[in-house]
Amino acid sequence: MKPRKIKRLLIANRGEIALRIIRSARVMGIETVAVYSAADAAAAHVAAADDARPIGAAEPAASYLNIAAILEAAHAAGADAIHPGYGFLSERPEFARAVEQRGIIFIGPPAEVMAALGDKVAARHIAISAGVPVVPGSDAGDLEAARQFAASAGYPILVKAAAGGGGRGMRVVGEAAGLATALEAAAREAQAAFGDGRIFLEKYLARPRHVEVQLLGDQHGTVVALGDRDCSIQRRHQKLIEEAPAPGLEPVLRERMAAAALTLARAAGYRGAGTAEFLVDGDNFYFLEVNARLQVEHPVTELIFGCDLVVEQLRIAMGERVAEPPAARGCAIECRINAEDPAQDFRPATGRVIKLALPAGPGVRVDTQLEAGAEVAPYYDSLIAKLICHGGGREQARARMAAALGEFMLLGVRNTAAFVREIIASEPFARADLSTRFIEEHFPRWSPADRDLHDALIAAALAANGMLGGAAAADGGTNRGASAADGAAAHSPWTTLGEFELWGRR
Amino acid sequence: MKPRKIKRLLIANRGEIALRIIRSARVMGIETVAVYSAADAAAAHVAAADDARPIGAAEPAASYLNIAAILEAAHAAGADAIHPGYGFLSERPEFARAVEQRGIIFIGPPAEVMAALGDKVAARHIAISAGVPVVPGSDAGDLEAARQFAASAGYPILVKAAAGGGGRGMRVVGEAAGLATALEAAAREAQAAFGDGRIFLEKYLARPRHVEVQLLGDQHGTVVALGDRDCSIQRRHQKLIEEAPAPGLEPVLRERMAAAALTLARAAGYRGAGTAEFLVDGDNFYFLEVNARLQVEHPVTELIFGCDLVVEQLRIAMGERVAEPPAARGCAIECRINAEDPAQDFRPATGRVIKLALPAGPGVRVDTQLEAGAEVAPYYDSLIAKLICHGGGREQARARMAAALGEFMLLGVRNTAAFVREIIASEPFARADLSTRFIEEHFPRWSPADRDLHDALIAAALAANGMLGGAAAADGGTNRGASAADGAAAHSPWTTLGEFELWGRR
Amino acid sequence: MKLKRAGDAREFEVEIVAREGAALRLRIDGEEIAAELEAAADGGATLRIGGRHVRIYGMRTRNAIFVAAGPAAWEFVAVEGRAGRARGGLAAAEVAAPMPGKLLRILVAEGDAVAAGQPLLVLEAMKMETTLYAEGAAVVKSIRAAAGAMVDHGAVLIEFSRAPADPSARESDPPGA
Amino acid sequence: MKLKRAGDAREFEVEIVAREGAALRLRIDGEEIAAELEAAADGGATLRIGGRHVRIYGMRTRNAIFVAAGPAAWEFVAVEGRAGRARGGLAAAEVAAPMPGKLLRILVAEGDAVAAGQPLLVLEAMKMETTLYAEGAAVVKSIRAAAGAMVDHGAVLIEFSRAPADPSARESDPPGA
Repeated sequence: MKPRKIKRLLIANRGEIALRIIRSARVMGIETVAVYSAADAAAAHVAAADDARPIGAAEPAASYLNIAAILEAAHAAGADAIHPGYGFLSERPEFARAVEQRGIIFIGPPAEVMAALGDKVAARHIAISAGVPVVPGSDAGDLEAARQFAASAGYPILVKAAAGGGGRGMRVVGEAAGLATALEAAAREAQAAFGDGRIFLEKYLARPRHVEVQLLGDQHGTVVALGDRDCSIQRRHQKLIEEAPAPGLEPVLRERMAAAALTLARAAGYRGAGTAEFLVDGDNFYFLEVNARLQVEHPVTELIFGCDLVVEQLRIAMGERVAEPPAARGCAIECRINAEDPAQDFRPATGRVIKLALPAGPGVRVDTQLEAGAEVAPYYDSLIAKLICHGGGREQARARMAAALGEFMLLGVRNTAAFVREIIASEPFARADLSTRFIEEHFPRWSPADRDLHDALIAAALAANGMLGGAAAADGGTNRGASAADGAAAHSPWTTLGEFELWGRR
Repeated sequence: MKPRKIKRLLIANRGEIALRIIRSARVMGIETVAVYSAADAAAAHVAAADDARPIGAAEPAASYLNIAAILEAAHAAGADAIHPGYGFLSERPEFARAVEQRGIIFIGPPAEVMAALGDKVAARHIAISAGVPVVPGSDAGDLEAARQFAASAGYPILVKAAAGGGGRGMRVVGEAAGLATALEAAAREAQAAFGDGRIFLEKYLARPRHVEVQLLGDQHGTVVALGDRDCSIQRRHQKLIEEAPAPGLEPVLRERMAAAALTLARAAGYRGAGTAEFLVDGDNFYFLEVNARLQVEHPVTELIFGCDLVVEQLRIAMGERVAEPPAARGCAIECRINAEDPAQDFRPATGRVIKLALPAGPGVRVDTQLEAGAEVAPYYDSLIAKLICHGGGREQARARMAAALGEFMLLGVRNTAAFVREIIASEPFARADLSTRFIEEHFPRWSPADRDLHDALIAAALAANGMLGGAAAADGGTNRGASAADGAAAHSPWTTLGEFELWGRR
Repeated sequence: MKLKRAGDAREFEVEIVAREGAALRLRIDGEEIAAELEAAADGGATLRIGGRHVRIYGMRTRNAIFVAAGPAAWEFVAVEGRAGRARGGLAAAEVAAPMPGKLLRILVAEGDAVAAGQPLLVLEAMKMETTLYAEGAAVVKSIRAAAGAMVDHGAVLIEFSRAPADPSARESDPPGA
Repeated sequence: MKLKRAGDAREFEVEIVAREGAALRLRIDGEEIAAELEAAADGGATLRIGGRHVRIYGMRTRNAIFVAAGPAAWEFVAVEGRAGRARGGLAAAEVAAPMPGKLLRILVAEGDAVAAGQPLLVLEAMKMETTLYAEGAAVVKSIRAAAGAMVDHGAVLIEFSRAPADPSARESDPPGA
């Protein structure tokens, strides 16, 4: 509880979130220590940190989930604080406890609060005690109890992991016959992803919205809410597109939900940044869970409040007080770009970045670990970039996102950019007809438009004939006095885009 | 005065500002038409626009200053509005007039207002009539009158061009002997840059700050001020670093200056976006000039007000009303990156971009036309990128800018990034000891630190020995199943960074 | 030339008919298309077509042609022609890993007869499970990887022999060859 | 190897002494320096040195070694060694354009004797005027460009002969050769 200055922060994570945390720590004058697996030695978060330590093999269990190796790296690097990011160890109370036991500050809630809230079953009980509505459900994990609950509540039924989030270990079961298989698969996925195979059941709502409230609690007992986010656009329970504020909510509902989130957080003695998730169904809302960490989609809140939530986390950890936020300004939308092939049932994609163009300009933010030459390996989450756009209103934010996606180009790793662009440009999204069924209702089996396929075929034909592409860097050779001659020649692609054929080194 | 919808906007400019305008037009659903000189056929603004038209040879007089060619392009492309950006034709009343005479909307003030305010001598007279203080000066352009004014006011004396801005055609004269040469050189530069060689004289203040007020005026007579900016960090009268709000001003002074700017704008019947520039000397402020266009440094205002000034310009042009701005939030700083070699007396640099890394993340915006392979030609302004950072307070914005400059990397074109980073990191800048003498006082003859030179020599030795560099794109060849083997190999630069030697094509 | 998307059997016929300055004419599956092409500084180009403009970029590697058209990224394989190595015809003879990952479970054994749509293997990549199914009736000739192993993209996991309905061909040529 | 910055006569001696894994030892002008080097995905590397870390990138071309260390970009020339073409020695024999631009004015004529520091030419690039001065006493042998012309980087604009103080050498070898 006493104020402690953080001088050297270890980030127990990888990818865009590690990079994003490093940036905020640097702004606060805090030195940063990256950790990396064998697959990430050349990754952007390693290059960005003041110090970097290897922690094990590529598999998460050997590295980013390896508590002993991370604590050893923290000791060796002289870190006095650890930020867990999201995913990996971010919601493991035993990690938070082990960190604090070493006298190192853990950036997050106390282990016992995390244990109570991070466990979805326990969190439901806290919510019920605090008078916050919850979705009808059962924490019965065995098959027989599950059958009984499902029969009484009626199918479809949602099977969820007690630990963790991000849609992993989650299954919708449409009829009794699929229950056993779903329980087994969900438990296995949850065990693999979170090291905790416990599951529970919930009644499956027909067409709810997913709305969540951002919370910040300090060591002095103050908890504030930083508005809400709508994260209804999901695929297989994974959020794809998020926005703040949640559009079209009745002010009364919005206030009741924020109040419920604050009640819950205070009841649990919450500290740090956290998120209370709700399902909204008409005029009703139901508590889902508290994510006791930074969310992937936290930037949309940052853009409308003009704040830096990682800075807030670090300040809270150093004993500073949180303040009531200013009024939110405008609207922000985030699109996640995943290394998945949307045309092939969102199969995970891997590869090396051949060419990357990122959008920029007013109101556009990109959080990504990608750079030319970066490797997208199969070991980790498929999230490879977040595009976040701000606008004076929702329509401006939406138009800006459509334009930003038009500027995005990533060659070498198949990804969901073209898919999310179609969603952003779609009429249902434009009128904010949001529900967690959005994708299955409007984009059930996506394949690229014929027009896009034709464009791609033209590019492929040009590339195959040596009329397109090549490495810009390999072109910069003489770099001198080239202006006059090249200026004229640049009119014709046929003279400047000469033959380029690459056979690789391997 | 009647509302007119803009459907297709021609941008009579190039570089970062053309790109930036295209982005905002797209957000408003307005189609965009780029124009380009022979040197810019492969430039980013051309690729970004919906349509693109060549307008002439590389020299500005033949293309970006070629009114006939631009009007012809607008006609051929079906543009119903023209945005002039900054520089080039942006403050030429005859251009504004010619555009409107074709029934095309000019994005800017009416030609007659531009003529009155854009002319610094006439603007001084308007200010004097409106009771706004001005620097003691004389609009006498001939040598004898100049000598008389200088003798009475005392040296040093400032020689300035009546037209245009950006420090061109400006000279400080320390003693009577230099007056004739300075008048001649200034007139020649002004003639070349603005097509108008008229000059005037001002008393040279000892250690003033440059502070300016952003204005927006609509067609209905409403003019509002969007706070102020400090642009004191200048070299040869060219702004290098700007920030909003101007730090450390007494609230009373700030209010008086904003009021003076509004008085001036209303007296002149101003419309569109414009900037009133002042010198601040202790508790006094003096009107300098009105820039009747978008300023290079407008993004710092956008970041603290959460607005888009190009969108505002377009709305105003369509007859919409301006509103009082919300309260500003936080602080924003802009660093200009120029293609000049700071170690060789800021000699203009040209070349082709071999490698480019741009900063990103929360609170960071980059406006630039640069991309890998882009050519920086000698024909145009040396401004090649603007880094703009926002923070909750000035110190956070400053720390973020220092970090952002640390992420910036541009190979192939010598530039001022390392120089501005030293300014940002310096103690005088940190305590906001700002004046237009800042550079000559603190960085009179800059050369890179030995430490930086050593780092560079190490990199050069590695590159010369084939141990560093190469084109990432040329590395992406096989792009498949590379993860496991490469993951391990990536530990050692000696295995992955193999021999790379480039002999160019020419 | 004939192109197909990696992992997709559908073939497209694309020919560059003419080019003159920026003007470009192509034929895609018999349909003629006119466009304009402007080189961009980064080695890519801007394609202006039907009132739209699309930034394109392409790179040919040994096995594939990677292209981007706007935010959409594609991977094509030349079915014939100098840059291509035909991949067709053998699809049903084996099951290859569609991505690198961990082979979680093997649901069949050597000698098993499998039916179209029957689950064969479960792979895990990026924390998601992906099940691979049989494309048609066949008999498992050999299983080339063990459960728990990390497998590379394209690694052959199962080889088939002909379906048992044709016993004479058993253990011989794969179906569809 | 010996390196100098383009446009600067000062020479530096840099040697890579040893490397072992990420550990690197170098010698710069006799001073030994230890650092760690980690390859980055983009072909560059991270240099960790004296508690700092710097992102570096380099590319050798025919004439120069371009490097970046953090935001600072440099252009070196190898004074000796396989990648280098010595440029020293002839500096005062001619005046070359330090950048591409427009030759605005020529302030001397052929045959003129010039003194050190005397203005010779005015170039314009990026709308700024740059004056080129004589490095030492010399006589203008020939003027190789006309006022108003666009000149390329490195284009020779003026050739000198020896200073008139040594009449025997007039019209012969340039000084300092």
